Amino acid sequence: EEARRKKEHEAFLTDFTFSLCTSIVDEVVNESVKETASSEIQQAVSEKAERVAKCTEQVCSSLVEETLNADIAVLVEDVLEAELQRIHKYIK
Amino acid sequence: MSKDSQMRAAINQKLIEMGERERLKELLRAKLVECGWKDQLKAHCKDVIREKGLEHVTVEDLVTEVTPKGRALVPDSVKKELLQRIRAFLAQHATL
Amino acid sequence: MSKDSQMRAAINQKLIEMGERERLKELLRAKLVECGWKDQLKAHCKDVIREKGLEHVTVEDLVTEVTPKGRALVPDSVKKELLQRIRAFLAQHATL
Repeated sequence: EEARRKKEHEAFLTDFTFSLCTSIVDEVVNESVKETASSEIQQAVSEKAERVAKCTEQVCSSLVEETLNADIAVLVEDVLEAELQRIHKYIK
Repeated sequence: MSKDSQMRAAINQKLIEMGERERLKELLRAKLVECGWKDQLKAHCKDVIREKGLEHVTVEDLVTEVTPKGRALVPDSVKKELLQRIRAFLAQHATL
Repeated sequence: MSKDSQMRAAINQKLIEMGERERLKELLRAKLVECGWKDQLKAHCKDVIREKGLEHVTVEDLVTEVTPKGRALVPDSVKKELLQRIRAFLAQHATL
């Protein structure tokens, strides 16, 4: 009877050990996955916000640059033209 | 409640009371970092976000997507170590 | 194409599609006149012509000469206003 009880208890412990192990693995995996998924999404959101901010600044700079290049060229032509006209008038 | 479930409940209760359950979880967490599981999980999350596009993924979607891989990636050696530690604890506290 | 250049292309595309890019350029031009940028740059051109002599100056020379000052003379407040306007536009119209 004693030997049978001991054997039964051992079988119970083996079974208990395995199920405890599985339940701890599941719990930790679930918690870690949730935590990692949430922090990865958060990180991706911040990275994207940073990228949008940086690229918006770059687009703005290139727009300013483009406008200035065009306008400076026109302005220079106008000034030179005006100066030439002035000289011509003066010579005349 | 059967005798087995009563015993299970009692041991579980003791494990919690003695802080052993938390220690086992801590051990597992540390092992998962150490063996690179956590990095693999991060990389997998990044892949899924990249594939689906950030605007089409919620935390819940991502959890559903990566959990099976997360489970599969836990190394057998880590599970074995956990089993050993549980066995040792139970052997040490044979009266439980 | 890098992520940055993709993003810049997407922003530009949106600005062009809705005619906002042209409106922003017009706004910038108006601001430059308003703040005296145009007058200052004209005066600078005249100074350079006077210094070098009209016969020694080509359009290209003069452009090269005055461009750095032209850039430097754009008030930060004008650049900021433009940036704000782009940000507001994107917030309202774009899913980037």
